[in-house]
Amino acid sequence: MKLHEYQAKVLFAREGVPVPPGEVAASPEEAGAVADKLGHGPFIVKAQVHAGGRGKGGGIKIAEDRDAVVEKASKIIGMNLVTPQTGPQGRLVHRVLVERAFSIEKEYYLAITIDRTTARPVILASAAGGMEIEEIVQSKPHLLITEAIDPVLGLMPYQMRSFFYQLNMEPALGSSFSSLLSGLYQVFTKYDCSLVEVNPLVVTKDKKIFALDAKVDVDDNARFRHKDILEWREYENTWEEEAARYRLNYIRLDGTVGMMVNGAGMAMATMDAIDLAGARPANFLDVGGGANAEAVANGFRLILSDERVKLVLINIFGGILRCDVLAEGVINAVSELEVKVPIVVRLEGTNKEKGTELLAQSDLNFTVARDMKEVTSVIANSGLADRARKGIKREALAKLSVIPE
Amino acid sequence: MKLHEYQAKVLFAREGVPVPPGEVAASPEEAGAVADKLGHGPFIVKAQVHAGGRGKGGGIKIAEDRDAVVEKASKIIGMNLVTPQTGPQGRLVHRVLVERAFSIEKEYYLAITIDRTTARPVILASAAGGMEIEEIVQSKPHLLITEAIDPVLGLMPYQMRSFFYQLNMEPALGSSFSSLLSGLYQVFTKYDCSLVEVNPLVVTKDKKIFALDAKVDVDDNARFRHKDILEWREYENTWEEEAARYRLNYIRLDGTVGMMVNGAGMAMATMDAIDLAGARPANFLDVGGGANAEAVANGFRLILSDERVKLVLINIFGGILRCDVLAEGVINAVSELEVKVPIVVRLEGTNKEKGTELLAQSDLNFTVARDMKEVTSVIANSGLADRARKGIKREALAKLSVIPE
Amino acid sequence: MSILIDENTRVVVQGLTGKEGSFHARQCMVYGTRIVAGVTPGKKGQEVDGVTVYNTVREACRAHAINTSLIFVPASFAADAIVEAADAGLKVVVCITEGIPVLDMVRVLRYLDGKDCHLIGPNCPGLISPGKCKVGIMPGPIHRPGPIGVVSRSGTLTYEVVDQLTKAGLGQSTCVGIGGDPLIGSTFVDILKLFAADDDTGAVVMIGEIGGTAEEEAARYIKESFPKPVISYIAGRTAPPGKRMGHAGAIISGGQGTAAQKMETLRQHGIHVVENIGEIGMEALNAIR
Amino acid sequence: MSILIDENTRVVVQGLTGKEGSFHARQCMVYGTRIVAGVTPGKKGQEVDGVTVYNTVREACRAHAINTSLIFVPASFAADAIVEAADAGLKVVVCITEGIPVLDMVRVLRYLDGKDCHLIGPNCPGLISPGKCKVGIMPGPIHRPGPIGVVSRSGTLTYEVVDQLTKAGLGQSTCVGIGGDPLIGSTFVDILKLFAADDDTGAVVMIGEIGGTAEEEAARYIKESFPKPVISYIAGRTAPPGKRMGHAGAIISGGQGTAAQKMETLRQHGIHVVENIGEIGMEALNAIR
Repeated sequence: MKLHEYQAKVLFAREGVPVPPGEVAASPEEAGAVADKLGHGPFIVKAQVHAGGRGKGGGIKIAEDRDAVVEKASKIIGMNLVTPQTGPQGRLVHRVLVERAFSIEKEYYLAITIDRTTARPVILASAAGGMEIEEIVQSKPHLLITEAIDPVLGLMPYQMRSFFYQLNMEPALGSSFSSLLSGLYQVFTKYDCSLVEVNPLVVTKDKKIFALDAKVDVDDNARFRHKDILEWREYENTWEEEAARYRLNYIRLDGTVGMMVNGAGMAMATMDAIDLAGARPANFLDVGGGANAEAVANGFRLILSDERVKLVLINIFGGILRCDVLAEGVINAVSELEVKVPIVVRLEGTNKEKGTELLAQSDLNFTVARDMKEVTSVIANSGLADRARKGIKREALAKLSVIPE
Repeated sequence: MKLHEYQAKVLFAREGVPVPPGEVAASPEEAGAVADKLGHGPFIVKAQVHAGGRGKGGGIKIAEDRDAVVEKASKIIGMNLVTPQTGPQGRLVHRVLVERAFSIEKEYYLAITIDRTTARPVILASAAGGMEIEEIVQSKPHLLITEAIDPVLGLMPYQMRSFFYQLNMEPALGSSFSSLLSGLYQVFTKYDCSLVEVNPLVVTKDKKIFALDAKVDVDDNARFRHKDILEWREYENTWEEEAARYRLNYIRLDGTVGMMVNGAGMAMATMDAIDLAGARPANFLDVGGGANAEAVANGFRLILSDERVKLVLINIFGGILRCDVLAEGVINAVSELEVKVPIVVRLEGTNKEKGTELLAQSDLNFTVARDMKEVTSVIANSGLADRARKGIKREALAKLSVIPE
Repeated sequence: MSILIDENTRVVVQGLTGKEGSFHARQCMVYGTRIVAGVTPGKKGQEVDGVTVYNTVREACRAHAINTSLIFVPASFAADAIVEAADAGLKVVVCITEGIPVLDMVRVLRYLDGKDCHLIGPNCPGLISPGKCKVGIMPGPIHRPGPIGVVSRSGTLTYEVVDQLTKAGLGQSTCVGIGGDPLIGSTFVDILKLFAADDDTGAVVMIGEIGGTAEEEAARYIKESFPKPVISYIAGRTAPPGKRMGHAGAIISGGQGTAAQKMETLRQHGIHVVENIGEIGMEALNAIR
Repeated sequence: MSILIDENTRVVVQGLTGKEGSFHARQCMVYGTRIVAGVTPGKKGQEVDGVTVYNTVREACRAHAINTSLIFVPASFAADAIVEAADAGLKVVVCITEGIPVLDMVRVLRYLDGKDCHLIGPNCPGLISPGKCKVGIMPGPIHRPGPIGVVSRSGTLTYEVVDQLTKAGLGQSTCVGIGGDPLIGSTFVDILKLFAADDDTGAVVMIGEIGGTAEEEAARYIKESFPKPVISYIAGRTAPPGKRMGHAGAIISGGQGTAAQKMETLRQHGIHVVENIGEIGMEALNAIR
């Protein structure tokens, strides 16, 4: 679960990490009131959306005084912010964070995440602040400093000193840097974060340290420990949220083949197979390794409500769940809905034959693929394949039921 | 640093460990006021001294009502409480803890300490409550349950369940037992304890769990982290406290040979040597491995103010500190004071000869022992040896300076 | 032989009285696995399909000879269950549970460091030595005994691959689903080392996916010291760029976590990479011949 | 040979700029020890007796070849200093500091578990391989090169013993003060194992004291597999019963921590126990002949 900058900064402040004075506002009026509270300017007005590169898209503005804050806020709130990370569709801005602006002397990068290889939290820092971590790694790898944290010990003073001296900070900043870093680590562990990123961390001209930006991802698996933070979640009415309500793992993609698969790895492999056939998936949809008839029905409804979908591919490896039960679920779901696109079904596993028979006997228009090879052939010959197909032969079509083109 | 029961129970309450309602009182009147606050009886009035077995010595009394509380408190406060653990001299009682008394259904033993062998905190529990741990180990070792705590994990739920099921507690008590046990572990780690002991832990007839008694030792080395707890320390004007003021490690013993040694191991070896010679040390006094002239002088003064001392033995292995400097320190200290008992000095290490010469040349009455063998002989022949000497020969005396007998 | 589990495997099921636990324990028993005890706190003395339930793993171990645990407890209790099993001295611990917080796993894996205990999972289908023993939730009938070791980060995708192998006439020595979480007990390399020492395993099929650098580490190990043929498949070639957080983690280990990079690394290290999942059975057959 | 330190030892002193650190570093250099760097946070670039000071151990290790650390930092920072040295890859870490909280040591020792690092101490005089290298605070001149390994929980008492050995004509291979705290890095058994493998060590003098069960564990190890003669002394036979807490700790390990019990256990395991500290030099000489 990604937190907004203003939410992340609430956690920072709780754990003693210094952030610039400021508050969130949902309207230009509220933004003005925040400016009043903060006193004198200059101020900074920052769009609160889940995407980096906000400055480039016009989502971050300096405002000299209260009136400027109101003006900038009225432009930003309600805008569709497009940044390199939002994609072309952009993101609607609901809120801005209004903060006091400072004269910056130096910018740093600082982040905490989990390193899979060592299975430990790792702290990354660089004096090349303001750049994305990917850029730092590519252009200035020698400036990236890392420390893995042993869970036996937690963050140790010597590790904080190691960052401090390698970042070449002024000696007088030692204790405020330590309390900032240990505060961030505290945030990371206390709130089960998968990422805490401060970019930039700044030293101001008057020698103060601030987390100027703040990005926090909370581990979705640890939600049960953080009910309070869960309440901060803002629903954006996306397909993904709709799917999550049915405990389906859905990601919207840009193709035309609606697909439903059980198991994330199998779903990815199916996407890859669709691609190999020269077409593109409209979505990733994992109904779960132990999918039942209800999950299948819900997933089916979700896909069919997407008007971009020109063909539905159901690829289920039955496993423990019997294929005949699954086939019934699919038949029921299709019967309920007015289905105008072709449906390709591939069932494998226990009672495969019985399931396939049920599909064939139904008066619905299913195309049955017997294995993954056939799935690829069917897609390749569906008319949705708009790119070169890698070694998928048209002849395979002959073996299959007729597909409307 | 040992805490009183009432202090330990303050820490327990802070961490959510249930303790009986009650408060400490320094006078019978205060005790009565506590009874008023608690409402109805019966009450229990408990002497607050650093010693176990208080009940046997008359330091714990049941009081049916307020008047009885005042009466019992007036008897206990100011009494010299003698228990199997205080020694014959007993301990003066300054305060009592007044608590509501409960009908007990079952008593348990529970403790947390450090196991040297595994280098981990270990939790000990037994359904044989009310007995001392030594008794449990001797008479009912099969009833002792232990769990070592891995610092990577802390106390895990499965370990708490392990205690709970092995102690055969009623299922309904599960969650209150868990919060009690995790609270105790929290006390142990948060306050750097070397011991947390609850004996007995009780289940009352109305199915409540309480820490009925509480014993907490805080690691002296961790004092710097617990300034607040340090303020609870009560000074008792002992020799040990006096010595601690000069950073000397002193323990009062019951013999007649006052001894001053540098290094704890060496001091113990010297005590053993005195014992081998048939005499008994009046004290253990370690002036520190890196003893300087000032520490030696302070130690000397402390020993001489003990009128039981009939002979002073100074045994210093100079190490880094030169023997001549030490000899000067001793000479100065002796000159300042009116010394009526013989002084035996053994110096070893750097500049030993020069140090010995200085002692010999002073007009003070030193006996110089050249090595540990001579130390033993001198003591054996000092007239203070009142027990059989193990193989220490009188003849050795001939080699030594004359000792007044 | 086979690795980790065989005819001598004796299993305790943690969470046996739950819906999933009892269902899959029964399936394992039907396959022939010796489930000898169950553990559910507070349910001591109950029986599930003739299997006695205990309050703690240690208690179960005192009453029965047990060397393996199969865990179905909910995510919030799963870390505790894993440690309980390891602390009781079990050598193989299989955790099916999905959704364990990653910081719980940080501590669990640190705890297991240097301990003589193989953790499989979490968030995995478990493992099976066909014809001998099944400790997991995979459908038994698609498996056949044979010379192929299978190791995979995926669930149903593994069934797909195994099914193709079986249909191609390639039976399996042991199939291990190591799990899809960022932090797991046994890695590709850990399992490959066991396959290296297993006489019954002649070749290995390795199924990876996007994220992390486990496949790259496996590639290096295979090139340096794995003595048997390896056929691999990486899922997620067309997946949209993952969460950035995954990146930051992978960057540290010097990778990006993309399928393209993994496939390239595998090929560079001389490992056969299958592109079309539909062909993996036949390609394996050809590669091994 | 000799154990842990010798002519190839190259030392960083953590806390070099402090009073104790600078004094004892100088003494070590006078003895011939190669002190190549110092560490005091914030004092980078300073020099102490010609030795350059760095901010961190890793920084010092980048600038110099270092394999050993000698720690003099205050108790509240000492656990951090130990871990810093071990994390920098140093194989021998000697911590003189007295008064480290025991729960700090619990974590440090768990951290060091399985790491290729010998921690000596804390609260110890350090160690010396006479004629080769001294990494500690003991007086150098009382030592002589020779065949006796000395291992001791005590400080000045070790000097006493070494002095007697030297006077009896028994030189030492290495003398190790393992420290007097309840939790220490290297135990008697750890050091005995090194002496067992050291050709230059012909016999060992072991100095124990009341508290814990380290001597009992050493006795069992010696009887089972230590191939050289051991002469022992236990201090504290007449000490009044210790703090009860010490008892509870010792009880877990099945002992009482008394000197009498230790001496009896040692004798039962065939180890020569000296009763009179004044005789240990001569008794060692007789026992070894």
